[in-house]
Amino acid sequence: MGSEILIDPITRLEGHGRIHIFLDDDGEVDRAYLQIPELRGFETFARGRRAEDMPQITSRICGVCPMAHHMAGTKTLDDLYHVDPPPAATKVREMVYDAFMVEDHALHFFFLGGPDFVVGPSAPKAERNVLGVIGKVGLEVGKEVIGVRKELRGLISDAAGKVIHPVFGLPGGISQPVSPELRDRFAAGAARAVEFGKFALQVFRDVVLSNREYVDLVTSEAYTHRTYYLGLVDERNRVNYYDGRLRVVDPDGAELVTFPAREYLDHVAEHVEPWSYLKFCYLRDVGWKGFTDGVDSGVFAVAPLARLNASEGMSTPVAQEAYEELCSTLGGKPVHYTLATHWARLVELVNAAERMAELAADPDITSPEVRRIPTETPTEGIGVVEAPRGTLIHHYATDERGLITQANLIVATQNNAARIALSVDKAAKALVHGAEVDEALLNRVEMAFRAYDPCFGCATHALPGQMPLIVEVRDPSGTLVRELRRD
Amino acid sequence: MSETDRPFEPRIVAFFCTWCTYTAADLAGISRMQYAPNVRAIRLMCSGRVDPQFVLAAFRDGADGVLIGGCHPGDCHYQEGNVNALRRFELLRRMLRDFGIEEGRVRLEWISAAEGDKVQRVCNEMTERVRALGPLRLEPGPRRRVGVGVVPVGAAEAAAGPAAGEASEPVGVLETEGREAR
Amino acid sequence: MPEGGLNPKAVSTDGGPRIGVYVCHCGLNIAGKVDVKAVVEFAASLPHVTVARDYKFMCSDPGQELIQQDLRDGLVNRVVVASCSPLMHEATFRRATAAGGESPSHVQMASIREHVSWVTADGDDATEKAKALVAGAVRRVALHEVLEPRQSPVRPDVMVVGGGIAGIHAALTLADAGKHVYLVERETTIGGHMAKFDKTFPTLDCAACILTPKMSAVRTHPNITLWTYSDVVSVEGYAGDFRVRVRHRPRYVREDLCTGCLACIDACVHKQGKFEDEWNEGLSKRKPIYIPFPQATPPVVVVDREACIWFKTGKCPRTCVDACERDAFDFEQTETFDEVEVGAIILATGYRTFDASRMPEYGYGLYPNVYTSLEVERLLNAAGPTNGEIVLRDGSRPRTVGIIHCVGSRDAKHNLWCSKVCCMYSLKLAHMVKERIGAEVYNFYIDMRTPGKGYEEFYDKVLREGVHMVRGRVAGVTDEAASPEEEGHLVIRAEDTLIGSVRRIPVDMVILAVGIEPQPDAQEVRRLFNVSCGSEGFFTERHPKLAPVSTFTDGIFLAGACQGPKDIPDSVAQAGAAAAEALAMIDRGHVTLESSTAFIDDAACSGCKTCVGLCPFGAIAFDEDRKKAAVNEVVCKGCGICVGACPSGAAQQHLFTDAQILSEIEGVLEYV
Amino acid sequence: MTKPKVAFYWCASCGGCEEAVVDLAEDVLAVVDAVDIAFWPVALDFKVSDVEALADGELAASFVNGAIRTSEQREMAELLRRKSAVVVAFGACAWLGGIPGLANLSSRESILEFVYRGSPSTSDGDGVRPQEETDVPEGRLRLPHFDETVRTLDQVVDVDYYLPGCPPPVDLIRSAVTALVEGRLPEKGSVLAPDVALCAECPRAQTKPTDLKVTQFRRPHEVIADPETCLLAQGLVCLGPATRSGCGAPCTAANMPCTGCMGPTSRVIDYGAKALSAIASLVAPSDEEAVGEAVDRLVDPVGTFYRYSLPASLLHRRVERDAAGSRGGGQGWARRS
Repeated sequence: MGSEILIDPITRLEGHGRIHIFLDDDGEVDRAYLQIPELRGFETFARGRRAEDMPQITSRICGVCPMAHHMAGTKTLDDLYHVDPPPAATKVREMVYDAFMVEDHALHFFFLGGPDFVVGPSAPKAERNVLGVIGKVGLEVGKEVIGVRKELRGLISDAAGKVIHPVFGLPGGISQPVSPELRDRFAAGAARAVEFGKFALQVFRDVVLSNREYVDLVTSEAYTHRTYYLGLVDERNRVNYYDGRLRVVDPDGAELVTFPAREYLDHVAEHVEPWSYLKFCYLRDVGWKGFTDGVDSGVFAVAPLARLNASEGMSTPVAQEAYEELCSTLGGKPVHYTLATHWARLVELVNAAERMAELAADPDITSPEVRRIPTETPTEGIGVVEAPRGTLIHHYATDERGLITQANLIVATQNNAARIALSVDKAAKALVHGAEVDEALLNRVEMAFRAYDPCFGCATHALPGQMPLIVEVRDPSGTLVRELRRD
Repeated sequence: MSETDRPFEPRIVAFFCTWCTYTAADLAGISRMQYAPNVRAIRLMCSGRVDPQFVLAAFRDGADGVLIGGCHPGDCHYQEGNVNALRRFELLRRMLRDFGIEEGRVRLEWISAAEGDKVQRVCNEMTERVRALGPLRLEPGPRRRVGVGVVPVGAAEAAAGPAAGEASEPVGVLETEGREAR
Repeated sequence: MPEGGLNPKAVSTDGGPRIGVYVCHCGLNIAGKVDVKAVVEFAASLPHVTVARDYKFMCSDPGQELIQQDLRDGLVNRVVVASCSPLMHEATFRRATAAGGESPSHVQMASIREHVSWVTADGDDATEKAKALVAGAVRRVALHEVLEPRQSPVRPDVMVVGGGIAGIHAALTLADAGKHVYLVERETTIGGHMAKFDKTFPTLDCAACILTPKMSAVRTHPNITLWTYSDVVSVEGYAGDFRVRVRHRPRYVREDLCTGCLACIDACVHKQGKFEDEWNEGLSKRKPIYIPFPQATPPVVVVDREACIWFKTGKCPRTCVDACERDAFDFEQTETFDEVEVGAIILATGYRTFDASRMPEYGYGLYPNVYTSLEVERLLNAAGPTNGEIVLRDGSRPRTVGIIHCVGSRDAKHNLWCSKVCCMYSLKLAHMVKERIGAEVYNFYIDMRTPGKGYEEFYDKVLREGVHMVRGRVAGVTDEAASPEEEGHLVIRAEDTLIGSVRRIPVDMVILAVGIEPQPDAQEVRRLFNVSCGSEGFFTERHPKLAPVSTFTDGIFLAGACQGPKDIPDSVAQAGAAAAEALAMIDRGHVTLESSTAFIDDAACSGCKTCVGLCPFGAIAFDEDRKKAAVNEVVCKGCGICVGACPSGAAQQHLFTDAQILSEIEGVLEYV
Repeated sequence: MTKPKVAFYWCASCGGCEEAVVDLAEDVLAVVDAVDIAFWPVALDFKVSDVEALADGELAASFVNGAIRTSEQREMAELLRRKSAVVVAFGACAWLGGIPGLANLSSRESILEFVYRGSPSTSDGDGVRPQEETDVPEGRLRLPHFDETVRTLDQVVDVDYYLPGCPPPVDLIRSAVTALVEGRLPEKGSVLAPDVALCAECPRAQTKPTDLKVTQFRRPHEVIADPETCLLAQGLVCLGPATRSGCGAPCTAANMPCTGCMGPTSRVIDYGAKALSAIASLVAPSDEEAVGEAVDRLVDPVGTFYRYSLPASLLHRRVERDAAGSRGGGQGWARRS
């Protein structure tokens, strides 16, 4: 058999992944596998817990997007207890959630994924991090990145109790109303976030779009897949992160189906491979045809770019403008260029900021009526939100005392898993030739999925951890011809 | 003792209040009532002193069962210490069940100072029940101690707390009949 | 230890623990079962153990000397004694250790007699268990803190509850010693059961002649405050400092004015008695205003509110009031209360007699001529309903009398115990009946129990007087005649175990020798004073032999039949003993406080208040300014309820800290 | 003077602890000034090889978050222990096992069974399961084994200090790092937080009656809690009395009960047992039946009282009673010889 390259792990993402590249005798990539080597089993130990604790327990699936799990869990409790929160509760939840989208997207663009572009895919790795970004765009900008996140996370803490692992979600509402004083601070924070979003878009234009090399990279075949796209949309088919119906478009942009989260089992299924703990989601309507794209394959994508593709636009002006610019620049919807996800992320950042401002201005937002006490016996509930990294579905069943008997979780990166695997294989095949593998090349392979901002911690509900990355290149006889450590 | 070289003998730790159950155990002795040697009684002033930590610590340290004995309701020397014991026990019992520990391994009994025979009966019953259940196979592992992190399993002097390490070697003076010989 | 996990006092003042283990043979009580040598060798191998010895009797002087010598030689600074129960000798070995110059709190006992050698069949098992208990004690004592015994002063006054012969004697003894005594009696007069008797066995001297002088002595004694028709409603505090609240029920006659002239009784609109006279066991009637008996103390009349026309209708000329020269009447009287502080309390609450109607086979309540012994005592009493005449309810004199012993006593269906006095008073009654009216007397007994000075002699005397003795339990009493000669008589059916046949004996009068029982409210009283009692209801003494008049609650002592059946001499003797114990405590001037009190690490207390409400004695105070809870170690009784509940481990208990108990747990499991 | 070298590393955790470090915000830059971060995979591309290259004990301190469930995690913990003068267990998972420690209530098998067969969205009913070794046409793929039981950091390596919280409060992180930089470290084994329970800093504490008795416990979704009154006094199970302070009581401030993420004080060896004892002591009824009914309302006691500390508890995990072995005498493994 041929030689192997093992990329283990991938850095600057939450969670834990491993790429296994097999070379044939000619040194060409035979196949690249993305393996997720961990598993946690939150669903299993959720059994027997008190349903009302699930928003706090599941938020521990991921400390980077705890609000997404907390909110999905809370919405699931509404459904479980058959109780509709008062309007103020729903609006506060969405406002807080938008604040979270902004700061999380900012984190990814400037700390995790962005450095690949802002600093450059070939830049020395010691610079490909937030400090490098600060070096490139200036300390003031760096301070603003940190400052905006700090302000927004402060607001989230005050409204939700804690920013990392919020506590305010309860079936039928939230634990406390928003005071007028806090509302004003949300309004101010939103205004600052909008400006920051505009600025971030400008950074992207200046640094990426004005750079021929980058644009070619973004639009190169190595990073392109023609798949289905899934996202949450409002009644006007605009992108929404907190609530709505799930819409699927095909590789040509035509609507395949739109359905409420309660019907997710009819449309989304998980495929198991023996070589990864991560399950691969696909569309039941189309079916599992293996790791391939195209209209006949049930493989689909979620997350920012997918949300834009699955929608018919943004709900706010500045974002809508940016959305149109993105579509026209990249040749119209659906946009199949994986790396464009970074751009889409900034479009969403502005959108969330604008939406946050709208809600902060809503007269209901400071109403003391933020709870309805459940009166019905809990049975089964399903809740959905758009996590920064894509569609997130919680599904619980309980006994009559409200103790969990079954829990099922489908998280963003699982939805993306099959497409990410495609990206890795394709990128490897396009970029790796023979045993001569260098740093930058490996980084470009990593970029193929870092763009998704994948959270394998979430995906496997696994215990994330960082592994040293080792590339061993062996000749067909299996003897080591070269070792590259990219710990 | 390693129980590989002998048939399983349950070890049961008992927490007896000094006024009723411990006194009843004395009465059982005075009355020469024979019962299973498997129960090792620890004397407390009141069953209300029993901290659920004690029960878990006993299991962690190798007990197969834990028995708590107090005065009958209304008879507590401290008015309602035994009621507090009951409140904790009822919740602890339920929690241990969720831990997969059989109900037969923990027991709360009201035994008055006059009921030496009940001490005999309860100790025998409990020993047989736990014998039937077999050894409590807790996953081995260290245990946390008061004020310090974890101490390796079986570090004897660890329990000596602050004095640990200053232990003087036992000189083991073994004089029969003490100094009378002199 | 980081962050004060353990009681800071846990380390002995002179460095690490050096533990001496002393294994007692207790003759053969322990050594006969436990391999003492093996236990000693095992003990010597335990951490911090510097000395391990065994000895025949550790509690003996030479045994204690062993310990003290090792302490003096500096070989040990902590002591483990493996012997009998700590309830037996812990105090002994604490004293010995203190005498050896070490803190008395540096002692721990392992009960390898009561808990091991006496209850374990197999010797090897016993030895193994003994090792485990010793290991637990060794692990624990290594952490014992230095505790200096704490003392609190003792108030000089004493309360005696119950005005029977025991209470009277105790009160007088203390008063004569110069202590002020509060004597509380719930009836309208003191005297108790003894005051109802005519004569006392075996000397046959008249009860009134020996009792009434003591009763009046009580009334006139400058050091005695006598509260009759009163009862204790609450007791707070602790040995040396009890606060007792006493309720006085209204007599509607002022005690300080009434002279006991009894003019009011004659003047009552009721011309003669109409209400059951409790004092005479219902054998006579009294008026709504009455005095139990002429020598009642105090000699103050009382108005029966239930019976008095004035109270019932508000319409009554109240001739009684007019008759009173002292204007002693006060129909507005209500309950009043006194609260007194005393150093010690003596319980002399007495007994009740067995309710004969619980044994219907004996026909009490069914046949008018079946009497209880107490009723007959009243009949015989010159001050009784018949002025000492033995007549049946129809006024006739019985020619044959049957006395049935052990009624309610030594009976699996009722009371298992022997009431101790029935045989003797039955003989007394037999003698007096024969003496007074020359009737034929049959005594039906199971065993004749006459231990005591002059008792057996009295039995002989009665036998010689020709009283018939039938040995056997009586099956029943009936009025159904089986033969002409039984007609018109009560027939006692009994198996005569001496001649081995069932006999039917016709009699005119049956006397049931009812046994002694605890007072019906013994349980309430026990809780009120926080003493314990056996399952039957008699108060439990601290030790049946070594502390017969003490209770488990310091400062509270027992006298008389409330502790168990007693005759008069025993009651008086015990009352004297109780008085002496109280005197000793008062004259010492202080009591040693509970050593195992709870304490709260102030720095560690979060002010969560979990402990405050849990304390049954209100010993934990919460400081609202500092937001901390603190234990009043004088009030604390050392149960440790608060410690078991304290969620952050800030509350601990001296000699029962978490660390000590956890170490003992590990000790009893670690090695064997 | 040369800046002290420090490392941040995550084992079995959610990444929240890393976020908490990032939340030092501007202070991140200050920290970067004060210390020399030798290793921080989540944010910086430094390498394990750099760590291996260090002399033993050259790292002034390693902050390790997350519990331990795989061999890789154990090896990293051991490596950092070797290279560090001081190892700090960072956060509830490293100290006590944390929420992932609740996995000790399930067997590894039951987890695999549900995820790859039982789950309603899993299509392949044919029981395909991830294998530790799989032969694919191109060669062989391996997956690491994951352990039956979640362990705390100090159950696998020696730990010098503990930072409590899920995640640790920013102030505590700051003062810990400062203490490290200034060399003002307390006694080994210390938890770097106040050693007093949460009530000390909860503004509601003063409204708690001194003689509180609860006749009926309530669950958070069953009652709209008064924003000022002690939550226990409202019948809610708040674990503040058993839990360390230092977090500033954000949960009770948000009108939700404390669930105990800050762990026990130094005087407690089993958080859950102590919390249980305190809560049970509030039960109002006295007779057996009524007490039973009252505590029956305290559903899921293990999940409630050991939410963050199951692996650190005296029992460590649920006792799995496989038919074989557990019954017969002989090889009991709780025994010591």
